[in-house]
Amino acid sequence: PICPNGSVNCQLSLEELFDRAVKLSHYIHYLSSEMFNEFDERYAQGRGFIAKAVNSCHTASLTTPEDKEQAQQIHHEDLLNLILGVLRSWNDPLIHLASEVQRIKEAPETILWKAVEIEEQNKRLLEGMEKIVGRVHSGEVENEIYTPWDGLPSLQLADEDSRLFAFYNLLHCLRRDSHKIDNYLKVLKCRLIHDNNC
Amino acid sequence: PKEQLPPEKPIIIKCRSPEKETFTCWWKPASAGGLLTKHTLLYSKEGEEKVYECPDYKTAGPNSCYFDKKHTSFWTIYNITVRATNEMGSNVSDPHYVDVTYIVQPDPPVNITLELKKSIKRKPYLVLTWSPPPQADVRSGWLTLEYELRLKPEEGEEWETIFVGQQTQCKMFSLNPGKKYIVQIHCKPDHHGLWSEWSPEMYIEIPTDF
Amino acid sequence: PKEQLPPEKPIIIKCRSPEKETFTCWWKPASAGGLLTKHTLLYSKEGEEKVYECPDYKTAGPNSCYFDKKHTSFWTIYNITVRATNEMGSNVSDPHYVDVTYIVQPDPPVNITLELKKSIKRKPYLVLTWSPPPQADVRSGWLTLEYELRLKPEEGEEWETIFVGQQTQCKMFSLNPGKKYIVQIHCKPDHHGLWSEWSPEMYIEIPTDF
Repeated sequence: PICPNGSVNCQLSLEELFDRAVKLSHYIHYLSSEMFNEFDERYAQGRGFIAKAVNSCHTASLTTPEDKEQAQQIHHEDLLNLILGVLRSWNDPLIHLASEVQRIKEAPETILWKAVEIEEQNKRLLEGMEKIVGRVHSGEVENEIYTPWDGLPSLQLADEDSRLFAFYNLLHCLRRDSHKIDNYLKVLKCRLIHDNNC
Repeated sequence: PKEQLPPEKPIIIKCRSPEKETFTCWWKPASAGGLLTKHTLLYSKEGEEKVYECPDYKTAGPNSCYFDKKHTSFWTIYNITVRATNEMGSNVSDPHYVDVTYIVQPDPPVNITLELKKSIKRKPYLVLTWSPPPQADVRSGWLTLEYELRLKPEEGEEWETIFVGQQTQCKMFSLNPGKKYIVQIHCKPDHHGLWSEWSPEMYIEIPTDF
Repeated sequence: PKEQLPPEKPIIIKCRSPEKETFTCWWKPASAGGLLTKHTLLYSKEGEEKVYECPDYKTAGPNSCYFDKKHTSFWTIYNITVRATNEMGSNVSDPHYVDVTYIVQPDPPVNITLELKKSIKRKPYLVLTWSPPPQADVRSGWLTLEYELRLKPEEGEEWETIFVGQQTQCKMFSLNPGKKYIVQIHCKPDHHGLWSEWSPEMYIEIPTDF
């Protein structure tokens, strides 16, 4: 039963919070990956977008771990803050993606639905991460990490090729960043909850 | 005239979520000695002092409170009470603690089909297939379901239950030719949550040459 | 004498990472009309102008380049080319864009064991268990593997595949008593990467009283 001794410290355990965060980050990345693949197959074939989509994510300025060693050496509070920073940085673009993607010619229902679902679930994961950080943080919460996004005009360009590349790049970055978040959360869960013995 | 009393203590019956996105609570109204009694559902979230009132008393019918997506968080434990009030006074239910993840009860599986498979080398066998409930299927990956089926001879008493994990099909070898069976399937979220209702009874007849 | 020409264009065949920590690329050497031809792998990383040369041509054998941990970054696009040079000139392959995140192909699972479980309430069932490939560090959470098993009756043609997610065990219920089955398991990183080879074939015999 939930809260056997009434409301005395009746709260979700850190393990429960991490379990839900990982399940949610896994789901968000699964959706982001599917959406990118669908868009790539339908709109990007033969346009050489991959070569152009280099180093152009709005979150590139956030120094995030790029291999296992870096992910294991970074302090968990710093990694949690980084995850929060990346999530916050996607709030704005996801709102616009969900609306702008409706204007793509013959955008299939599956892409439209995923854009809305990802926006909703990203907000939900942000809520959960703020709760986890609140639990784990020893000291004062540092200044909020966040990188602004100024990509809306490029999603509304008249030239179709440029506009499609802007979408491609945004979905490529979403796939990459959501995978980072999912991976870092799995590392943190194994470190903080299972003593690196997942 | 009948003695007029404050209402008795209302009882919260249960809370359920069909797809881990929204949830509903139902209560048994307090008997109120004939006086007009008003019920109010109040809730607070773990670690917060603030008390909120039910956002929607209508959607899920009488004596219920519906929490839509905006009001449903699965990062917290809800402390829910119902207050019954009439002109003689009021009474509050015991607190009911809710963690949305634990109250997920999906709808039953759908599209149950049966196929007799004959193969040269092997004995013929039956393959039962089904689909997840529509609401859950849309969220594949977010809501992972497990299935269990039960069958019994039409005139039999005892069900035989078979747990099939996350598969949406099951092969059945040892059935008696010429016999009629009843089959039902239900499902549950993989970790926490509750079994759905059983699907409607499905009748299958095993061919005599099976 | 045969006409001496500059080498043709070399072709980068593939790049693979076995455990999401290092990776290797292989190329098909350019045919070089009998002249001594030298191959050089060059690469640049996303966000950097600098061009680097292959750090290790030896470890992974001929016509290969091995990137150890220090030279392997994730979520970064590598732009890789191979140049073939002989005394008549040189030729460069098409650029091969690689993000190591998407080329992880683990080794097969190991330590596959089978156990027959008899329980009072339920029908007896089989439990198959296995371990992740030794090279893959799943304990730290950096790499998460998913598993899929396939089985078929010994003389059967058709495999039945069962996806079991991240678990390292599988309960099997609907098997034919007295029958011999072949079982294999393979694994893949969650989300991205390629399925490993299948594990060696394992034979299991279902007891007649199953």
